[in-house]
Amino acid sequence: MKLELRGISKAFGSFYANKNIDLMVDDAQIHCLLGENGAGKSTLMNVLYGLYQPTEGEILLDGNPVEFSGPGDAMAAGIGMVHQHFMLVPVFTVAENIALGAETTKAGGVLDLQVTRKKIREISDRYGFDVDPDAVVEDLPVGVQQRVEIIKALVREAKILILDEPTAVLTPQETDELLEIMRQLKANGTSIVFISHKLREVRAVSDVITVIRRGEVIDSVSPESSTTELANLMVGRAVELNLNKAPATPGEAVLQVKDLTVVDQAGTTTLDSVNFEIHAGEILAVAGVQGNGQTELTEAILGTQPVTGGSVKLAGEELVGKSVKQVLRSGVGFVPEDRSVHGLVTEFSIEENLVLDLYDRAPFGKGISMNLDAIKKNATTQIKDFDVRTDNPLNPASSLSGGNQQKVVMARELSRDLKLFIASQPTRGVDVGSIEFLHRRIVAERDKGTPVMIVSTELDEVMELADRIAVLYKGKINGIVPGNTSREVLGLMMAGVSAEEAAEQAEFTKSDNEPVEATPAGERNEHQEGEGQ
Amino acid sequence: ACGAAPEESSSAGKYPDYVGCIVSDSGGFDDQSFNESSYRGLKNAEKDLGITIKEAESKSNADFATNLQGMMGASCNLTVTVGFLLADATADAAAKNPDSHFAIVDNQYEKNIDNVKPIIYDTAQAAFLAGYAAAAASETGTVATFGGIQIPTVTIFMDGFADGVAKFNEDKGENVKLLGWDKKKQNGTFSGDFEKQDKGKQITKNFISAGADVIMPVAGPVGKGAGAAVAEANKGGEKAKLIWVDSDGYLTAPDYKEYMLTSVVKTMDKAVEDVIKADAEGKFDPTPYVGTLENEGVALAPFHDFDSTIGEDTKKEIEALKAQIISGDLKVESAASPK
Amino acid sequence: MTSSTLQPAISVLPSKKTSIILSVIAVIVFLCFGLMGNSESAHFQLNSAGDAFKLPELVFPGKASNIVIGLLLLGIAAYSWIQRKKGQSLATWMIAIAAILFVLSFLIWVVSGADITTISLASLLAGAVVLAVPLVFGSLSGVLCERAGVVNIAIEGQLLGGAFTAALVSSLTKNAFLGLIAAGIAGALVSLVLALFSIKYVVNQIIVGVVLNVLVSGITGFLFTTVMQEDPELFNSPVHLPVIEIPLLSAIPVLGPILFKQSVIGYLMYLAVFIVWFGLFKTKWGLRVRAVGEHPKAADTLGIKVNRTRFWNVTLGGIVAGIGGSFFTLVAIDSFTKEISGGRGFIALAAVIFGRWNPIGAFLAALLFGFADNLQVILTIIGTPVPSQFMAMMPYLVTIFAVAGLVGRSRGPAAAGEPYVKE
Amino acid sequence: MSESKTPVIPDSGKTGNDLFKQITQGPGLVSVLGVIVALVIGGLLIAITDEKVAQSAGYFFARPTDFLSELWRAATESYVALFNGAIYNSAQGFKPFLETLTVSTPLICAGLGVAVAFRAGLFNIGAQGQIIIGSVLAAYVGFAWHLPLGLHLLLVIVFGLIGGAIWGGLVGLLKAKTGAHEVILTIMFNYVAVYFIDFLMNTQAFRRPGETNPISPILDSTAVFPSIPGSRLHLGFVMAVLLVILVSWMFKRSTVGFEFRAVGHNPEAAKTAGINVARSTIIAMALAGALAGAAGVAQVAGTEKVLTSGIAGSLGFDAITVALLGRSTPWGTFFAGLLFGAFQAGAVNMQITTGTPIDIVSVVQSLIVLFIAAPPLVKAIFGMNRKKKRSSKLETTQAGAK
Ligand SMILES: Nc1ncnc2c1ncn2[C@@H]1O[C@H](COP(=O)(O)OP(=O)(O)OP(=O)(O)O)[C@@H](O)[C@H]1O
Ligand SMILES: Nc1ncnc2c1ncn2[C@@H]1O[C@H](COP(=O)(O)OP(=O)(O)OP(=O)(O)O)[C@@H](O)[C@H]1O
Ligand SMILES: [Mg+2]
Ligand SMILES: [Mg+2]
Repeated sequence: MKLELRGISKAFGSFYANKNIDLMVDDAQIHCLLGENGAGKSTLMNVLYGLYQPTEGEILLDGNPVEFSGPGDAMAAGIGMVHQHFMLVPVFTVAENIALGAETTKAGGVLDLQVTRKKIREISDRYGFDVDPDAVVEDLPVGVQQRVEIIKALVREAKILILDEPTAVLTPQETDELLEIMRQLKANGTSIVFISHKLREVRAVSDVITVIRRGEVIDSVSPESSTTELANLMVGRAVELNLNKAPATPGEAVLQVKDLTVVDQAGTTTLDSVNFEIHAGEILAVAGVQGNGQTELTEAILGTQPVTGGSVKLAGEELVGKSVKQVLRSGVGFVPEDRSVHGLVTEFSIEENLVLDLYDRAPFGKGISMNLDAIKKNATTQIKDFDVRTDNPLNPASSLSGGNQQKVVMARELSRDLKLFIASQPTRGVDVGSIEFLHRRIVAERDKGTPVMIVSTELDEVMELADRIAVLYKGKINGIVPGNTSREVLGLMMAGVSAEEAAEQAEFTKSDNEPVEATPAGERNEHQEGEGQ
Repeated sequence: ACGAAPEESSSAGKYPDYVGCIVSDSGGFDDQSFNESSYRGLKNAEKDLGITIKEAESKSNADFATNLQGMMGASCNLTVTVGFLLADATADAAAKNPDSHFAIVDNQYEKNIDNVKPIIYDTAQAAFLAGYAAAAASETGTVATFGGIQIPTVTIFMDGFADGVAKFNEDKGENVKLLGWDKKKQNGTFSGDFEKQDKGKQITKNFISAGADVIMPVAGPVGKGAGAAVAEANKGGEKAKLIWVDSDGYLTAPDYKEYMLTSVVKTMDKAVEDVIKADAEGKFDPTPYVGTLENEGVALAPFHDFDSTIGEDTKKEIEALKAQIISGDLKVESAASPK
Repeated sequence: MTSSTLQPAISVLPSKKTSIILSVIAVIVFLCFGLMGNSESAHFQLNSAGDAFKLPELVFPGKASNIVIGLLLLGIAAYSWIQRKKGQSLATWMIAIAAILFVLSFLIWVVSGADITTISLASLLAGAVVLAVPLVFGSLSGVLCERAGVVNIAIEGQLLGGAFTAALVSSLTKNAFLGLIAAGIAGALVSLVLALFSIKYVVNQIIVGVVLNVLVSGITGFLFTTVMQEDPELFNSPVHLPVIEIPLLSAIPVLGPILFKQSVIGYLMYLAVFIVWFGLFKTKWGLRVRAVGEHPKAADTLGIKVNRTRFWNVTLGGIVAGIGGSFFTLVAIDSFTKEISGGRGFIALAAVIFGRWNPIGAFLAALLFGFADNLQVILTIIGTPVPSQFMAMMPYLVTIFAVAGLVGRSRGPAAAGEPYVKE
Repeated sequence: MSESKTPVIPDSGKTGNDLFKQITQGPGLVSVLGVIVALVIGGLLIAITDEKVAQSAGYFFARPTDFLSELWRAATESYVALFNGAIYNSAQGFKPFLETLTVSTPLICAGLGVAVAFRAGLFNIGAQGQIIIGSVLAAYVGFAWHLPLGLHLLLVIVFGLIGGAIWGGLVGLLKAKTGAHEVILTIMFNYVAVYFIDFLMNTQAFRRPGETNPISPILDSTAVFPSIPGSRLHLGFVMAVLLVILVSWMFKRSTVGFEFRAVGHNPEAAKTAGINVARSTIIAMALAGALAGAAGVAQVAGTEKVLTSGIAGSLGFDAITVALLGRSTPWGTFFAGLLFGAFQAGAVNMQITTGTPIDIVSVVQSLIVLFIAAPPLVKAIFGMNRKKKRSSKLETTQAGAK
């Protein structure tokens, strides 16, 4: 189906999130929207999906103007949307989630999930999804949940599919699979609007790229444009994509993790005798498909995850058995993977969030009283330092965009003297401009001599930052390799292949199994020196 | 909405300038118990003597003093307060307003206060007769009683009732059982409050299924629950009877009159009216009024519908017991009796 | 956590809590109820008046039976420790049996030690159900509202409003069924205020609920004094709903009176529990309601009208609770008095949570409460040495024990309490 | 709490217990208008049930002015009486206002208890039980021990606070250790406290010598708050004000308050930031209990001077409304407590002089809370909503997020 947006504007109060936007999506086209955090991409899509009413402008489908009073209308017109934040009911099964809103019933309104299950299997077979209709959604990995979202749209026979940042939480493998699915859908005649901050995949899959800045369309360009061009268009200034970090100068091993084992309440071993060290002044990146123990690893070090066995020594001091507060006090900076759940109290002011784990320490707290002036002063400095975009430090953190929220967490954790810095998914959902900034701060911390541990499912990020890379697979370390190891080797290792075998296989298959087109990251790796091991 | 407009008129009674006031305890004036009876006394005085009345219902203990203070502002000649909970507040108000008169129902001070007349009852005397009657009327050989909350004004009924049953057993060599109250241990069955009528109903059903056929609830409105259970049992073919307390239930709880064996009456309405009358006539006297069988302050109500089913012998025995109690030959004692 | 991608490599031992509780219970039964127990026998009558056939009285010699039960429980406890060593947890039915054995031995212990050593099991259970009726309706209202994402603290007000209106209308019309219908409407009116303020005006749902209770209590109290008390004959003499006996079936001992000898409201209760359960978990309607309560935004993106769904569910909840309230004045008692619901709405609220927001769970929780409450009464009747005030605490202590000891953390509908505001 | 860590990205940081956020901030004018609407509805209720109004309605066509004037009279008379009883009357001057302060003292204390728990994400329905246990301990110290002036009152206060703290803290402990829901626990603990005090009042230790009724001895004169001569206003009011200041300080500038609020809004983030959530829950509930216990102290050492089983009245439940009306802020609670205190003090006078049943006060009080909490409704009633429909909606959702 052909989609046309004409002169769409959307105002929130006096603020225009979209200004006079024109957009044409052709039949069987993958049309990508690029833009900074807060540029107005999601807003535009929500307008298209009937969740928001446009302040001005019109929507045409195959040349006919349409008006949606709600998502129901949009769905009926053949539009499907996979939201940035999944719209799945966690406690429902896959079949229930997919049936919801378009249920087939027997007499008397009694649910007939059989029909839904059949449809799910049909679609799964067609696109090679592996989805169990009776699995409970909250037990599923993110990638599978995403497929459930796509099935949801397909079951409703969407001719136009909106994918809002679908890859932000996916692993590289999952991302590749998704891109493949998108191509298949396109081949079947579905039009796709695709939103992503990851230029590599945008270039790999789109037919047309439209760049949005501050609510306005800046340009439509072809996927042949270079990443730098795209980034500059988005941000409106020249962006330095290559980090060009200096080689690490590792000192002594400061963090020593020995035989760390975690067994969760259900009896599953999520971390199995993990051993590694991080030296002063080096970045160890932990790579792996989500759900292989990364979360448990960081939380076990922090102390929010009970440890079954093993030891974690920081500068010779045992951390296992200590309270979270003691761990933080012994000099650990911790950026959790989900900022809005674990990193921030979104109802608190930015000011308060900037001292969320420092409130009881000098100069902010003394005994049970707090020094509000010190907190205010701290906020002013940090906001300036980290370029947090806000007009008032007393605004609630919820008023910040994702990228700026991340900056707040990062600023807080880097604002004190650290003996160890741990950051999980430090740039998830963050636009290129902010990624650049945050990466520089992480490297700066390394250069101060702090051991740094980065957990990321983003291979680009891992390769960008790491001096050494540890790959987690099913709760075990499947090898620790130098920072310049190639994507292919890492990908294989993440799938459980040992480091040596992976290196061989990668060499062997490199030419005929390219997942996506060659990347600038690959080029960059070449001029990075290998360290460690 | 049509009719003639009334002529402006002011009704003139005997004592239009006399202001009689009442402050309830937290039970309120519709507690089917002493607040209600006392209030009725005041209402009667309004009707019979033409006095002006003012009332203040307390929602909780915190209101007592405030209410009394309010009454002082309303220039009451005599203020009736109901229940021991108001004792301190009443004494306090009496001390601060030596020219006003007070009457307090169901409370006795250790030392009499010059402008407060306590109205108290030796309820156990009448309850004793009820216990005897219940034991005599029981066909199953089991009778029962339960209270609302374990407080003396409640347990005094239960004590008297227990003694009456015991007396019957002793005199007749029978073994009528009493459920719901153990006088010696001062422990038994209570509904826990004066609100949950359905709980009272359930308690009574349990009594009936444990074999009791005469039940005396001492629980204010919760007694109605007992009435409902007894009515239901009778409709189901059982023969259960009820003994009402405070007022003659045959008249005040007519829903259950056909099951009303008798009632243990405390004539608070009369006492209150009498005190007001005396005061209006300028004959206030602070000596405690103790309602007894002798002065008919407490009494066993008529058997009404059951009159014919109670044997003449039994009636005679009850009369005799009453006489003995009045003469002092028979002492009915309860930990809760007035000193 | 996406641990489902991982195979359990080592399995950890199940929690010790169950085994410890079982062991403690077993020891108490064996030592305190058994060895140190009373040697009198405990008699349990199974028959009530009107039963079709007579069942013999169950007689348990106090000491001996409890020693046996104690040994059985010790066995179960030991087995649970063995199972735990093997890394397996005890089957739920074994825990259920242990619980039943414990209750039985407790009953034998108190009854054999009381002044009267006979109790009627039939009336114990029948009474438990009767005491539970308003609780069940109240908790169903809670379930209906909370499943749709609206916290309903106003159950007490709905019950009270239903009781008052039923009494008034039944008195005025001399028709109990009109009273029943009016009670439903009254409950719905209370709900309407809850819905209006919490859904349309986005006022905190807990505030509205708490305040509604006060409001209904005030209005009914005010009207009781100013209207009903003025002429009780006219305004407060409700005609009752008849008790309908199903021939033959109602004569089955123990079960008959509970299941087949009920007022319309009693039958409605069983029906309502089933319908709400079936509706919520088996129908399209229920799927949508639960989606709205768990993730309103997701439901919205699928074209489900979130606030409309909430609105109707809250209203429906009000109707259910209103009918439950009419039980007070149309079945249990012969007239309305102030505060006749006596805090039962709050117990119902507890039953909602205790029953994990499931209609059947809430029903069982309400029954447990009714059981404990009625047992408490019966034990005071047969004469226990425990002071009456402590006996009265029993249902509440049982609930605390059950919730803290057995149930623990419970997860309600994720969006309950959160208004849904659409841009 | 690993089970709640699902891979589904939670929508905008769902915090189910975040009560405070939703408590909206109505501007002054709208609040005043809300009170007026509530008073008008209450007035109508009074008027239509008034006997004379009904009578005059009976001959409405014969003399309609009667009906209208009676209607007006019935409604206003009651409120004038209310005002006379709560604030000022010509006979006593502002003495009634002192009574208002007296009545509001325990309401403020208990309201603070509810508010503190709210801010820590806990719904404390248990103020009733906490007041009871607090007053039991306070009263016992007050009548059974005989100590010098100053020390005695101090110990009465301390024990009252401890009593409440134990009762609240137990709930916190059970919740922290077993995960049981505090709503169930507090409801059940209320009942247990009620029967417990019933039991105590039947024991020799708590009963006045020579008295068969369940009423305690009068507290020693060294154990009660000094009061202003000629009124019931006692020093407990100052205690209440101090507690308001203390709680206010705690939330604004203390680490404990910071922890409570963090846990209240987002326990997961609090845990990650090193805050001991279990400990915070226990302390918050204990503190909430202690504040409710202070209400118990105000009762036994302030106005009542004896212990009876009805000592808590309905304070514990009124406290919830007070805290909610005060938007769970300390000073908000203070003023809400004063408002409710005025209503309760005035209600007495209204009842006595006009015979209006006291229940009308709870009707008006609850209507006020409803209307103040829903500014858009009040605006709609007064036609203030002309075009800014959307912004009013935002106002309600966002205002609390401070
Ligand atoms: N409901 C709303 N009310 C007011 N402003 C809003 C609302 N939703 C979005 N905005 C504003 O609109 C702008 C566009 O937001 P939008 O979510 O469309 O950004 P985006 O391009 O999707 O960003 P991201 O890359 O972070 O997903 C932002 O500045 C945001 O602050
Ligand atoms: N009701 C609202 N009022 C004001 N701003 C809003 C509102 N809802 C969303 N926003 C803003 O819209 C922007 C985009 O919101 P969105 O939910 O897409 O988060 P995001 O920026 O993509 O963050 P993340 O990547 O963490 O999800 C943010 O700046 C957010 O602050
Ligand atoms: Mg977006
Ligand atoms: Mg984003």
